[in-house]
Amino acid sequence: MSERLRTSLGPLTLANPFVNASGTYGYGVEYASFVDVARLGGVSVKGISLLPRPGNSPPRTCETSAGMLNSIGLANIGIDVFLAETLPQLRELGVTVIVNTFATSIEDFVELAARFDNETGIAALELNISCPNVHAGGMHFGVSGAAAAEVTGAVRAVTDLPLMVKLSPEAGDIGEVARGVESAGADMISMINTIRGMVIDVDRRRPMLGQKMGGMSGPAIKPLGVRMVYEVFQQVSIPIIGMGGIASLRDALEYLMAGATAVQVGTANYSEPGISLRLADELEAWCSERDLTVTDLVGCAQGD
Amino acid sequence: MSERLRTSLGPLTLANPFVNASGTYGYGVEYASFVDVARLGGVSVKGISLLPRPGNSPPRTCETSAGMLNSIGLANIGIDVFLAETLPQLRELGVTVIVNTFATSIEDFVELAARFDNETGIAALELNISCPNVHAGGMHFGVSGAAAAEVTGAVRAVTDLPLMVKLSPEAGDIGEVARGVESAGADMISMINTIRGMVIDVDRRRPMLGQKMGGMSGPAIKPLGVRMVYEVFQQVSIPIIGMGGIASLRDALEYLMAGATAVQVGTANYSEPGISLRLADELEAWCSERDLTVTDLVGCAQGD
Amino acid sequence: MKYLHTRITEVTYPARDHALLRFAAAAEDIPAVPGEFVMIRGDWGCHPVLPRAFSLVESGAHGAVLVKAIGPGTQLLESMKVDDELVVFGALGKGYRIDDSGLRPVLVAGGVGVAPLLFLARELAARGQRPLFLYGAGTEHDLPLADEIAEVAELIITTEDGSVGEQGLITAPLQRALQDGADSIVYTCGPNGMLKAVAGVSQSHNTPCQVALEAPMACGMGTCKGCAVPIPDGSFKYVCYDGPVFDAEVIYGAADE
Amino acid sequence: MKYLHTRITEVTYPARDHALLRFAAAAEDIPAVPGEFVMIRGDWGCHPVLPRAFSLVESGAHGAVLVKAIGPGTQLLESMKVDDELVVFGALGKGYRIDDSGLRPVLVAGGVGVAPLLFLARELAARGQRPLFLYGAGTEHDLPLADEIAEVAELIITTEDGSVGEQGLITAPLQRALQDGADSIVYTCGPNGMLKAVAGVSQSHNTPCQVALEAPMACGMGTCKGCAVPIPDGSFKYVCYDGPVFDAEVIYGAADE
Ligand SMILES: Cc1cc2nc3c(=O)[nH]c(=O)nc-3n(C[C@H](O)[C@H](O)[C@H](O)COP(=O)(O)OP(=O)(O)OC[C@H]3O[C@@H](n4cnc5c(N)ncnc54)[C@H](O)[C@@H]3O)c2cc1C
Ligand SMILES: Cc1cc2nc3c(=O)[nH]c(=O)nc-3n(C[C@H](O)[C@H](O)[C@H](O)COP(=O)(O)OP(=O)(O)OC[C@H]3O[C@@H](n4cnc5c(N)ncnc54)[C@H](O)[C@@H]3O)c2cc1C
Ligand SMILES: Cc1cc2nc3c(=O)[nH]c(=O)nc-3n(C[C@H](O)[C@H](O)[C@H](O)COP(=O)(O)O)c2cc1C
Ligand SMILES: Cc1cc2nc3c(=O)[nH]c(=O)nc-3n(C[C@H](O)[C@H](O)[C@H](O)COP(=O)(O)O)c2cc1C
Ligand code: FES
Ligand code: FES
Repeated sequence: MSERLRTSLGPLTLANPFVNASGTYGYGVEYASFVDVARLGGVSVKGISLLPRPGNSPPRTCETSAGMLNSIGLANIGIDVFLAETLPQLRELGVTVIVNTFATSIEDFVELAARFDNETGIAALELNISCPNVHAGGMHFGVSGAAAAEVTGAVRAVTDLPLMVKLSPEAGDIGEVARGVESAGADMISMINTIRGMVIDVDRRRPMLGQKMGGMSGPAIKPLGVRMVYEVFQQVSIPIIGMGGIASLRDALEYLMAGATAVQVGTANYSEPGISLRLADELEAWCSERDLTVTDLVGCAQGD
Repeated sequence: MSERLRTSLGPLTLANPFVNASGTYGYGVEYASFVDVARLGGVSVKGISLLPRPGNSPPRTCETSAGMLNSIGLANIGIDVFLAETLPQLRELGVTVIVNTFATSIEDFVELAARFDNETGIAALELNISCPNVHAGGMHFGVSGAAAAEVTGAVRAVTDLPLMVKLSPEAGDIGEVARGVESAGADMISMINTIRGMVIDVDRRRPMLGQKMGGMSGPAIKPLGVRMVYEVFQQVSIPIIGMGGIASLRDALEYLMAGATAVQVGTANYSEPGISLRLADELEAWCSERDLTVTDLVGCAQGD
Repeated sequence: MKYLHTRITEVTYPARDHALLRFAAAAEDIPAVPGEFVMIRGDWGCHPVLPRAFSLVESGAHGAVLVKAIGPGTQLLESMKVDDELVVFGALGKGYRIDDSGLRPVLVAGGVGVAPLLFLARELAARGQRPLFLYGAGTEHDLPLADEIAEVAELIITTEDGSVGEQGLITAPLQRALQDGADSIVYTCGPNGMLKAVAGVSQSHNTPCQVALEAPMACGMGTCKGCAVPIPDGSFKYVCYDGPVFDAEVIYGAADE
Repeated sequence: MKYLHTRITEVTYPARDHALLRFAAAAEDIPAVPGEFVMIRGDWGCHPVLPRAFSLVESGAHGAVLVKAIGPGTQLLESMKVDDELVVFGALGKGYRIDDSGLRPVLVAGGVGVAPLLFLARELAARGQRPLFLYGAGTEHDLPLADEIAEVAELIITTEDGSVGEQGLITAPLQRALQDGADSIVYTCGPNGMLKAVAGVSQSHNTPCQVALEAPMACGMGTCKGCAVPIPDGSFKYVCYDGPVFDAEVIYGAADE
């Protein structure tokens, strides 16, 4: 891949703009036998918490029109196993590692960040703030600018890693949340996380998922993600990593043109685990036909 | 249609639970030559304002994965022409008329409601509160419980018509908005309105719609609507009319089982203008096979 | 206006990426005049959600439409087979108002704009006229139904690459035709840029011109207010029920010279 | 594990609503043992978004899967034709661990559960064994591949409506078979209720039993954590990589009598 695809997100530079999204690519290592994972722009690993988590009661996934719901419940191996076993493998493979992490209290977020800060081989930290804040009545950190800024600021104080905060589309005013995390020291924003939905099994007359609700992802939510990236681009000056429903070059271009400096690919990995590399190659061809770089595209649909 | 399908929404009783959604069925009269519009549960007419409105600059619609965006801009004939010309035709046809109405100030909402209150042949008033409140900095009435309650209460004071308030999925906390309109005197809630999205034309490098953003509707948003109806059902005791992506009997059943007492069908009318009557017949058959009434279904997926 | 659940009775491929779909109309026919259109959808599940607009190429006991595959909806239609289910809603809109005062008909088609104009040419032939038919395309593969046109009209073809007919744009033979002095009327359908150019040439020869427009549509019958086109006075016309056929001045304004 | 862009090379319809799809494997074969599966998707656009899991009926130079049309994904697959594109990802999971200590193999299939068990029966036949194959269905139309089974196994069929074979559930002949004293091992695949019943009967005869489970899957390879099944100790197993084949005790617990 050429210089054309290189994209710079403040303290983080990626060889190409395609990162695989957290929760949809495991820890990346599982794919190494048949995908050249080092060539990916990056891999955002499955969200990591202080303790391992077994996840929610099944069923945990179901399909919706042009999308899916998941209620995995952030099942993960926990930070100890991740640092001891997985991170060394990722370093070995040469993967650009974005560590996605989550907690239900600010103290836990801080503890996680402080521990990751001591490690080598982490390109950036991505805070998933779409979790209920157990110390603040269960409202999730991602719905208000103040709560999001508080957790961002606390983490910023303990790490020099490039810091990415992942926004939820369920915020009443996503621009306000974006401004909040920027002012608290985030280096970049990733967006959007899933939006909660429900499917009812009309034969059983009960919600399809064990947890009743699940996060919606896939092509169905793409217009929402593109709109929000377009809006947030006008309100912050830190770079944005756009995601939600990307499954083709055209989808990725929409996000870049709306204002994203890089993108993440989630659900589409399930049908094609190598899709990000294919899209990177397609983007390379598209750009060189037009003699453009990725940087030229960022936000180019904003003009009128 | 039999008694099984009859559904009661407080002061409003419908012969069957299928109402055609505002903005997707014109004023209803246009379909009378080939759909038996009197047999519909009801027709929610295109949103009516004090003055006629020409609408937004085109293009005004585009497709998304399993959905569409529209930025019609609430083009409508205005209340004078509606009352003078359209309402008499609807009365003549025997349509159960739900008058959808919108304004950008509380005074205008009140004036509209007061004028509709004097008319015969209106089964219910539906307030579309997803419009920017020009007197409150452009934030739309539907995003906060307080703003929604204020406009509901003001309208309630001037009309005895059954009052339905239509909620926006863009509220940060839709339950709070629902509780607000209930406490302010709404007789029922309809939900969900569209959620704003964007599609970018990557060849022109500009948003596809003339207004850039548009409201997303169709099957893509169904899981969002079902989830929100399920949530709101637990928080209010007034009846809910569910909508968003209904295109089959199964979709309608999902909404009823989640907690809706009736449903509205929007986007699906474009591919089949008689779909609501077909679904009513299918529901009749489904219920009689199981010896159930519509009322038995309402909220039946809420258990445990 | 009818809403038909029907089936495809015949499919032919008059040019690369084009299919001509014929479907059974109801017991009574779909009555239509040239320029009227139908909204069509297959049994596609949830995507795309909207039906698609197509000009009728013929009406009566069978309807026929010409489909050019350019996006998801037209690709699905182009790949349909005999006996596949089709939902057809129409005929819709206002077609060409056929002149009966003796003007010479000049039909100007670009691309799939040929569909309503072949219908019109046949209608004129049935009335004993042999219209002049100017047919422009990018290249030789984009000229579906040219043979059918030649049966009922005097056909002049232009292609941008010169692979068939004259090289250049369709406005060149139009200029010549309108210069020859005969009192004419122009009926046209094609891409927006071409329509505007054809209207301009017609206007400069004081020749009446009717244009058939396209716009993204949802309902096709005037209720969604989606298919707006701005007109010179700042208001909107709706393609699906004010049109799709308009007098050119309505859309582009009166001559300003 | 391979990710193949391939094409359908043969389609047959072994029973109503069932299709047997055969596809070209890569230059090297897809190696697989019975019980392993593949994730499959056609060129479907945006819906459904996820691939679907299917047990391999055979592996090698060609792969084959049996598809029963029950929802959107399987309907699309069931209607595919020779030469259609197929994306195949596999082989995945852990298959049956074939006993080589001389136990008599008893295979118990319900519905499409026949797919991995036909593969297994052929594998056993290749090793010179002729297994007992108990095959249960609702009615005569739901017994795909029964003839193929009869070639390599001793086949007993039950249908709930008695239209073919014995009337009743498959557990009846299973009871009889395990009562006859021979030391057996049970391999089963089918609906959840049936698996549990088969495991129960096996356990009551102290017969080892391997069950192949189903669960909704997204990734098929252990990364999404979607396909969890709860096990008696309160933790989860993942069907796609701990299974799909499990020793029955792992899922249902050890005998409590
Ligand atoms: C009155 C009327 C009559 C008509 N008659 C005919 C006829 O007779 N024959 C005929 O073939 N057509 C006709 N049309 C046009 C026809 O309706 C359209 O071609 C059709 O609706 C296209 O649908 P689609 O799903 O294939 O493409 P759409 O998805 O609607 O896309 C149309 C175009 O937009 C592009 N596009 C889609 N998404 C994006 C994106 N994100 N960025 C950039 N570009 C994008 C596509 O590539 C394509 O070029 C008529 C239209 C009207 C209004
Ligand atoms: C390891 C493994 C191996 C398998 N092997 C085979 C095999 O060899 N052959 C085979 O045919 N299958 C096999 N399956 C099952 C197969 O994967 C499923 O049948 C398939 O995924 C179904 O996909 P679908 O899109 O057709 O149906 P889905 O949409 O996934 O639906 C499945 C069922 O749910 C119902 N449903 C959908 N939406 C709703 C709703 N809103 N309310 C109520 N019900 C609803 C559908 O009607 C259908 O009955 C296997 C599964 C696994 C995990
Ligand atoms: C099964 C699944 C698990 C996910 N787990 C996480 C997670 O652990 N942390 C996180 O930040 N996002 C998680 N996500 C959200 C994705 O990273 C992404 O934001 C979302 O799916 C939208 O992108 P997509 O439409 O391309 O999938 C998960 C998504 C899916 C589908
Ligand atoms: C073209 C269009 C116009 C609409 N106009 C209105 C309107 O005037 N007032 C209103 O309350 N909702 C309006 N809506 C929203 C619908 O009534 C409905 O809430 C929404 O489309 C979701 O339902 P659906 O997915 O079935 O279409 C409009 C929707 C569409 C697609
Ligand atoms: S397409 Fe709906 S008004 Fe014209
Ligand atoms: S299907 Fe993803 S972990 Fe099993």
